[in-house]
Amino acid sequence: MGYTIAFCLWQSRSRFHTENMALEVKNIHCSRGHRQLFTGLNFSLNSGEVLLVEGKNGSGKSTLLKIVSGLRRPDSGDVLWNKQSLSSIFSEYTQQLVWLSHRNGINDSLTAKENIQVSISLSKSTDVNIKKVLEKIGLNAYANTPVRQFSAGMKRRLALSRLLTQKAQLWVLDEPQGALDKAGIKLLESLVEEHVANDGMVIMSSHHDVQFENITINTLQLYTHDK
Amino acid sequence: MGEFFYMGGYAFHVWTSYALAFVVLFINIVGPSMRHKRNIQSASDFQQHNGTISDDT
Amino acid sequence: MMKWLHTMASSAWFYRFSGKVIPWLMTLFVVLFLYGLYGGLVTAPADYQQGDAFRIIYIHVPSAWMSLFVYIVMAVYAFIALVWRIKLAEVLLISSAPVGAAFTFMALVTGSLWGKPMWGTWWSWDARLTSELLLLFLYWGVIGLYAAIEDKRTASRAVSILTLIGVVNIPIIHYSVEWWNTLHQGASVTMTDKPSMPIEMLIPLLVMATAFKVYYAISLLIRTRAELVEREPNSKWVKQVIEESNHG
Amino acid sequence: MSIGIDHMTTFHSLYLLISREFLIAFRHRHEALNPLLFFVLVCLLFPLGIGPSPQLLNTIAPGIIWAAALLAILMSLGNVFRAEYEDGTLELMVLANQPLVVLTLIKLLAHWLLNVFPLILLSPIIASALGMDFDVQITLISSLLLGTPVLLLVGATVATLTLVIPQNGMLLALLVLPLYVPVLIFGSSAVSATAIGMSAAGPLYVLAALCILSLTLSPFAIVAAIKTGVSQ
Repeated sequence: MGYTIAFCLWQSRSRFHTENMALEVKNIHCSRGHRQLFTGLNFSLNSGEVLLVEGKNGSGKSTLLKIVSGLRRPDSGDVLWNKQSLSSIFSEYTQQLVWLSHRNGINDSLTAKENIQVSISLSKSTDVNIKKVLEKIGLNAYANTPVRQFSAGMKRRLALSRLLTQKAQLWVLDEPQGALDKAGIKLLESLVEEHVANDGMVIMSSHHDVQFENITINTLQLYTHDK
Repeated sequence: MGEFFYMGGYAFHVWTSYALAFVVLFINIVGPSMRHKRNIQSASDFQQHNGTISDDT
Repeated sequence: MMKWLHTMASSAWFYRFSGKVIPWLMTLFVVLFLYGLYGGLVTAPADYQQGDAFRIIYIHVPSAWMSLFVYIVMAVYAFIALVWRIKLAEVLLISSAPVGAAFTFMALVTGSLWGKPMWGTWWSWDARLTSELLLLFLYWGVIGLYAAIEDKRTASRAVSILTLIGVVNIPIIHYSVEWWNTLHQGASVTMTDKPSMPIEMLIPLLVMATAFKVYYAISLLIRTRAELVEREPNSKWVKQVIEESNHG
Repeated sequence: MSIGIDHMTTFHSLYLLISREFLIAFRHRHEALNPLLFFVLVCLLFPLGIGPSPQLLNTIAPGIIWAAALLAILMSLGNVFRAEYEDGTLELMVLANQPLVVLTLIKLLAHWLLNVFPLILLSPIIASALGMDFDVQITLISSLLLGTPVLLLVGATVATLTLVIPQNGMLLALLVLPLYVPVLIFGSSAVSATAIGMSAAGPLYVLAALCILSLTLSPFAIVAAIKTGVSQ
């Protein structure tokens, strides 16, 4: 409990813009090879909301999140951030975005601390206390050990550090619980809750059922098209 | 007529070049047409199996 | 929404349009090709130096021109495909590569066949032939890269970038090989400086060049139609194509 | 690598990214020798294959050294962005608040300094082993300094294109070698021109022009290739 309070205080001077930012996905179509992943998909995400993307394997969850993050363009249709198309405001959009995919974005030959420093320099985040972040994700004992020796769960926790180091309003998380242990999933849920409480937005895909207390969760079901 | 085919002593070079041209030009039309037929056939099998996506154009 | 329709419609429309155009192009090609052959083999007088061996230029020179022409056209398709992401341009790009490679191969073999009587060896490291050989590798590179990537749209974008890199390098390669050739072999009589040809020699050459351009269009359209069907096997317009081909 | 937790200016973070490259290379220093050993071995093949006669070796030495350097660079191209692609850092680079072109240039500069520059330092030793005298070696080094960036930039572009392909070694060579021909021609002819007493200014200027051309064009092609690979 102590952690969450400390975290809230630390977060309270967060720099989110006051006016209501929204992510809108307008009628996007995407196919992979001959498979029609999704057609005419429409949804929007406002601050203070969590959107859970569910679907069987191969239903296009990761592809959809890649499109939302701007890493991949839809075959047609558009993704709007603050009413502007991603392609036109991409550099501004990336400042407001944290992306977490199956790949952790961590170099094995660097230590945990160095990996965080790299992610800080990539995202040009300001005034980040690495020690505090490491404590928060429970890796402060391994600050200077090369990540090669980490377990998959520890690597995933290190990837979660980006949720703390970057002051971004939109979190796009592709199966964030992958390889996390119970405590890790608890940590992830508390982070999401705090982020949403500070009128942030989260769009995430997941297999396990996710328990969030006192926040609204809308879900988006993706269907595979093979009959 | 023999004189024509003799090609002033270079019969081999001239006629091989022209033969090669014919072969290459022939292959590059017949080959793709057969591939086209094969694709139509595999498309119809695919449609029977997976049905048509409803993007009426 | 328009963009989706645009890309889908254009493939269906293009399939129909090319279907109608190909027969006309075929007849045009046959007429031009036969006229060029007749002109080149029969009416054109023998060359005072090379005798009848020079008749090989009626295949060699047009295909050499075409090998370069097709790559430049591919670069235009690549640019369109990269900037406007039009699926049709991607298909035209990848369908042109084998035709370009075929022309380059023809130019190479006929070039060495033509060189044999003049220089006594099959391969004389002539500047034109050497850069033609490197161009053939560029074509094989494009075809190889496309075949190596499974997802067709990613493959097309990668191939578009490679084609643009290639088209920037073609003049550099050509110039460096020319320079290398003159450096090491001195300015021997190369194939490039065609003697000022009398009219009755030149006409068949131009006719053959046009015939090859028409031929390129035919082979390209056939390959494009095959690729379009392969890329969208489950679309509605392919369904109609299947029905027509069953009754036809 | 102690860094203050103060405000992260662009320069500061870019410096940090360069030191990241060196740090990773330092952690893999056992691999640092590979391009060098490969370069020496390839140079060794030719005398063994052709025979030790100094006069013959001297005439073909420029070609040998340039071909060996070219092949060594080709071998090292495979892992230009491979590690970043596989561990996900490439996705972060695309979505970073830093211009991707700058990140690419940093990566290439580090790769050049770590894998290519040592070759140039080693080339005089090989050159003298092949009987090349001193002033010719000066031209050799200057031609390598001008030519190897072109090899790296063009090669890295094609390597990034083939990132999404699992076993791309052979295909990468097939795609890249035709593009390497101009640099090989001008590089080795510059050196052989000095060897026979002619001035090597011409080819060196052309190499410099190619260097600038690829420095201005290739980064944007690499960025396009990265974005294509990442969207897979």
